[in-house]
Amino acid sequence: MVKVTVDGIEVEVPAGSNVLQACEAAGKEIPRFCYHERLSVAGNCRMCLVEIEKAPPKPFASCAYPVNDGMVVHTDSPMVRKARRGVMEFLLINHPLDCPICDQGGECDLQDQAVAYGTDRSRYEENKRAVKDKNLGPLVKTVMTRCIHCTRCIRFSTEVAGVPELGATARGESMEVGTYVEKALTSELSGNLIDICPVGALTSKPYAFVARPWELKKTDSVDVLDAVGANIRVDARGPEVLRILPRLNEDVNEEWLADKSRFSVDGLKRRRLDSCWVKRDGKLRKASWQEAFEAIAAKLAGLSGDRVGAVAGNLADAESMVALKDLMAALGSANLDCRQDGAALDASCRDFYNFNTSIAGIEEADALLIVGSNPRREAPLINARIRKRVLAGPFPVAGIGPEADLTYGVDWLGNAPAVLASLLDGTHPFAATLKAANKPMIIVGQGALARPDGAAVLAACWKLAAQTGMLGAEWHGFNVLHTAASRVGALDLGFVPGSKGKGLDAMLGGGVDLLWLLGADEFDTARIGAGTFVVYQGHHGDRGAARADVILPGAAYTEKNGTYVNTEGRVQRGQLAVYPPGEAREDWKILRAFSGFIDKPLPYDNLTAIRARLEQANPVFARTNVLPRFGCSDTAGPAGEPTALSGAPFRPFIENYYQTDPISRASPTMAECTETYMPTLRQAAE
Amino acid sequence: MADSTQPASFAFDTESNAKIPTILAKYPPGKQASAVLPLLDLAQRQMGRTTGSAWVPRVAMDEVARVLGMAPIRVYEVATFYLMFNTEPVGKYHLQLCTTTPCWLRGSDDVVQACRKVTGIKGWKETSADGLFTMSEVECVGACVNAPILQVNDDFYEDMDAASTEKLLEALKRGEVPPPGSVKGRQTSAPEGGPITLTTLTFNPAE
Amino acid sequence: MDHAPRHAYITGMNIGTRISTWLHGRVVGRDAIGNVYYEDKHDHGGRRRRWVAYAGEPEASKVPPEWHAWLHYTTDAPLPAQGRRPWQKPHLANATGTPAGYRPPGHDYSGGKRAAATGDYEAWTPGT
Amino acid sequence: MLSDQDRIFTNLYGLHDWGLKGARARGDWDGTAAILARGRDAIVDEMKASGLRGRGGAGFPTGMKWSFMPKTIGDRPHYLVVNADESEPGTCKDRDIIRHDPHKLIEGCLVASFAMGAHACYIYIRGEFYNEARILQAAIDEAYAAGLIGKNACGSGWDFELYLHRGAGAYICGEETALLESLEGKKGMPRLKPPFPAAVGLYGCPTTVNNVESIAVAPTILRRGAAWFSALGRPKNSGTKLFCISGHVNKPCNVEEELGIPLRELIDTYAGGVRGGWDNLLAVIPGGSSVPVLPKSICDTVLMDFDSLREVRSGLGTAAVIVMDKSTDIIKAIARLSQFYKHESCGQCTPCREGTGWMMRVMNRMVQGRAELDEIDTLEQVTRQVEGHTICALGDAAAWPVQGLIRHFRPVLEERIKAYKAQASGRAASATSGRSMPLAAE
Repeated sequence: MVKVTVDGIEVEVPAGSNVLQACEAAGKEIPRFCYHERLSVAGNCRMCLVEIEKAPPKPFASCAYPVNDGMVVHTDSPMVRKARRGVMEFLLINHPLDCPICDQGGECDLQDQAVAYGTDRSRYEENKRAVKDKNLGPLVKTVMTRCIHCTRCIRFSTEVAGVPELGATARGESMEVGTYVEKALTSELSGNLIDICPVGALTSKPYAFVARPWELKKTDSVDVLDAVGANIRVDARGPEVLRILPRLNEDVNEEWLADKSRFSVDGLKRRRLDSCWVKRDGKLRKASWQEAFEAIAAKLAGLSGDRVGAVAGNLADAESMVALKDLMAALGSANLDCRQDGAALDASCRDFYNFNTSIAGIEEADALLIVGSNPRREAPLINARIRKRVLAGPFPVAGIGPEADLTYGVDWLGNAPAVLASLLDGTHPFAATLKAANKPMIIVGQGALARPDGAAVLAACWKLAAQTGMLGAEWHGFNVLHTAASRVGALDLGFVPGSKGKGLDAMLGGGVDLLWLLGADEFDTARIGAGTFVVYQGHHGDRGAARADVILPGAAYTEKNGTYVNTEGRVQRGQLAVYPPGEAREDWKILRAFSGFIDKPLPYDNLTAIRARLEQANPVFARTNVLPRFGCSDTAGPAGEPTALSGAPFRPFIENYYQTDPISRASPTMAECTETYMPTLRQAAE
Repeated sequence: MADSTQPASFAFDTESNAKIPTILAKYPPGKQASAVLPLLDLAQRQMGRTTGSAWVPRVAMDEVARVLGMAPIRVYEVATFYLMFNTEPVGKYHLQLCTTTPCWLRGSDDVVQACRKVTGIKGWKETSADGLFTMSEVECVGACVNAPILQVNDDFYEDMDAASTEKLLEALKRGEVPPPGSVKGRQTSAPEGGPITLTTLTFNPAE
Repeated sequence: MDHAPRHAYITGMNIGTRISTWLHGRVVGRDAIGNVYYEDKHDHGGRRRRWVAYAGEPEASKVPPEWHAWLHYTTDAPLPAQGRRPWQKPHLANATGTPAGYRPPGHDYSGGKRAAATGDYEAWTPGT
Repeated sequence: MLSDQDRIFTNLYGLHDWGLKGARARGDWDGTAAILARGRDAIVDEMKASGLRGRGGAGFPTGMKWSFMPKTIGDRPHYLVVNADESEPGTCKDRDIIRHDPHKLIEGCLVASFAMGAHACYIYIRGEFYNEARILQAAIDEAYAAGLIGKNACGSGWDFELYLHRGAGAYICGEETALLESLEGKKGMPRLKPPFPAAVGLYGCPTTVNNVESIAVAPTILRRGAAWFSALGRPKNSGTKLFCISGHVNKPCNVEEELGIPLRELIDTYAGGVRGGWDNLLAVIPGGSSVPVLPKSICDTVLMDFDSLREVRSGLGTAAVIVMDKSTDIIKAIARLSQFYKHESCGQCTPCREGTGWMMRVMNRMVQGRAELDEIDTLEQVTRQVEGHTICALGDAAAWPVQGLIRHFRPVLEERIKAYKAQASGRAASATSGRSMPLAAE
């Protein structure tokens, strides 16, 4: 630790810190544009100038100056103030000052800092620079005249996103930031460019000219479009969600957000289910809640419990799933399933289906094997974490599965389960690498499990983990990477066939007479038996609704207070930001109302009560947001024969990153992304 | 960038390829990105040799990026940063006129006028109708005691004035390339009329 | 110039203004809707005060542009009423807040159906 | 006048053979192995004792710079990088060294590399010096062939590799860290300091960057002794220096002279005097474009060395003397330099990127006089806002010429503005004489 005095306040900061960090530790605000905690230091905006005693009598850029013991820093001396005013004046002379028509207005670093540190007028009489706008694809809008050349976007795309496509061409005043070749950025994290741009040069294209930040109601919530559980802020105006921004959570998403999670919001306004529908004479007709419940109750009458089944979808909250499970129990049914993709997930032990290392734990690991997964598409934020770890130092990464560009170097060992076998028997050289590592980890994707020999692959991976020292008292290196936000919660609640219960396959093809789909759209509905009465409860008119006999309109994730468990097993709560449209209601309330309608009332009437029920169902729901890190206490493996591997190659689990669920499929922005990026994604896969 | 002048493809030819290993050998292993300037220069010279217009099309930048294992944008950045890489086609004779203060004091304006008169070019970075000449304004080329300088491709013509400029360009039009150096016949950077220092020294090559 | 009656009955003047106008005012002219324009008849040095007595309710937007310019000392004399261009429409006072005020299409009082707005969502119907 | 025997660059004008044979005749490569045998510390101490100050512009003592390199070679190799990116307007001395005395430079590279524990040296030559680079490469090849460099250089047991790297047209690459960036294949954007190149330089290894002239004089100093070198010139400004005299003199030329020679003597003796006589002198830029201009009153007496010129708030820089006689439009001369700096700013940091353009535009108006009187003060403040706030010294270099102009030639600027105003109002009067109404805006 090093002692530094900032404006008379003595602080201790770790050696190797820069002066800016020391000033922040002392509670002094230092204006900055180019400096960003998660990017390399550029030191080019010159806004963070401070005065340092016993150094040459000139201001120093605090972001790039290392601290020394006994250093005395002044952040508010006349020299510093003068220097900042000067730099601010320079930044503004070629900045268009078009704040009234700029989307960044109100949340613009330049605006704020110009007020705080600038002068009230400009002495610049010449013509301002104008720069041609660049095309960065369907998500990021550019107004390059506003660019102040801080190069944050260049550093972000090169360092964090791992797609070195942005650069600054030409030099001096004519320097321009862009791709030079005018092509869309091939990153799933491009939306973050909008957040890190300190001015209005990079703004959101779909959100252009939609709203001002002060008009918006901000609600903290959790993203459900992948299983990472990124922390988000939902910005709404009136009944409408206008945008979604990331929220800081060092353990999950840091401060980034994947494009699908950020830009699918317009999907929340399309293809919405806003009233009940009941099929009469082979045709769906609008109905009241009463009529819809009557229709279901009529069908239920006389059905025995084992002829009723329920499937939980990928976006379902834990509250609605526990309510549905309880309802099914009340009806005498154990026919439950949440694994629409047929993945051979073993719900018997939490270790078998969690991302046990935790996302932040990736940074501690020192070797990685990826099996049947493309984290870049399945969980871009986890991929960014892996890339961060790769950049930090030696980190051998190997993959079994279809080759893909993951933005970092991966040693592709081959695309066959046989490679797994050779790792298990130690004949493959990478087995030695894993064994030699102190904290090795394995990531098993859904692509490895959603296949006939999935259980064998899972068991083989566990066995490999056990053999290579991944399962220790201090370190848990076995990870299942999910793609559905509801999946871990459903497994925690035991939303799998109970004793003598039927799984999804058994329920299809006439296995049950009444099938309750809770937002389940990700399986082939044609496999449902022709005579099966389908109740679809959900928020979007997608595959499930098209097959339904009764539709109950539910709430999307921004419209309800819901609990979600991410792939790590972290319990997080989303909050209601806007009310559901039309007749739609929060899902657990629909189930509670129906249970009352058929005189089998569920024993909870409010959110507190149903959350108490969740805790009762599984104690993990008692602890939200925090994730206690445990080692592995029991190395006994999941059911499945590790040697019963088939010869079939692994297949990519997600073909199109941009459209994986009812919300993103309804989103015009995601449709545009698909059109723009699918060719490149295809090429990358080939 | 959808410029019709951009060729569809570029590959280093045999002559260039022969030079690449020598260039790469100068830099430590893993630091082959250092060779980006020499390779872009090589590409530009190859274009000059094969098409008569020494410039670096985008496909050539991509090829350099491929050879050196760099991200293409890093090569685009470099190619646009350095002034000697022409990202647009140029004439056979690239007239680079220094107009910085030392040359300007010695009459570079006259040289510019003379070039305009002979070639018919009006603005900077323009190419004459016959495709022979492109005029560029360059900053100090580092031969100030022989100002003004007119650099034609790689060669410096020194101590220029309007008359000698016209004479030089006429010669170039005829396809003759006069020897570079002072057109006044000065001994390099010595004062006009011969050196007044270093006159007392004689050297006899040993053995 | 149009010489209006010296003391036209102006409803828009209160008693103080009326006395002040009688004491100091010289009528300069009146416009198409009957507003009367006055100028101080005494020279106090500097520019002379100018004011308007409204016909009917006092409402600043009733002043047409040609007199508005004069009233605000932009021109020395009111702009001529003759020689109007075909595109110059008759001046209308601001009708906001009155029954004649503009109402957007779809407003409850203008009876029409509301056009689609940004807060709307698109509901699903079977077969889409 | 310095005697020819005390001149180091004996083939400055290329009268003799630049090749190895000619160089040997002039005394190069004489006893190089013996010099190396003195050991690292002895060489560095000798250089320190000679008082040689860097010839690239900043005037930092060369011996001290060499001593900053780590004493032992760790797991990172050491590098010497020679800065031959000579682009400072007015300067053309390194060009003559490279094309006429390349072996002095090559020998210097060997000696300096040895003194710093570097086994490899890069010479970064500006791209425009194509023909010069060919000569230097030929000389390097000769030296390799003769075993003077390469494995066991000169039989000293020291392995030494020398590479030539051509730039591609960027003044900023003359800044040492920008040069290293460029050498690594990136844009020539200066690095943040600290860390300094001696700690983290080329490829992250300890590196020293020296000017061509600083390196090329080293072997001669070591051969003839520090005492000889430090006896020349003035205290703390010892030795000889190549001066480039350009502009309005009768016979522009390069010449090697002692530091501390009076400016007037330099111009009169070697360059044939100012055009039209000394009294026709208006101003001199004494050290390349980056240093402030000096009016005749100062030029009458000033001595040409680092400290004397600093005293008159200018600098020796690269000792490139740009002479301007009374016919010169001094505002335009400086405005052209502002254009130069605007053109050569790398664009990395804000004050330089935006400030150089601003200065150029105001200066261009000042040339015409199309400005207000108080804009002179504004311009001065802008230069102060650039100076000292940038990553590298280009911002300072862009500010100083303008500051020098305002300091010494403010009346000229004011006069120009007044004249323009008078002319403009005259134009306005004559243009509107036929009309009764004046136009609102002119």
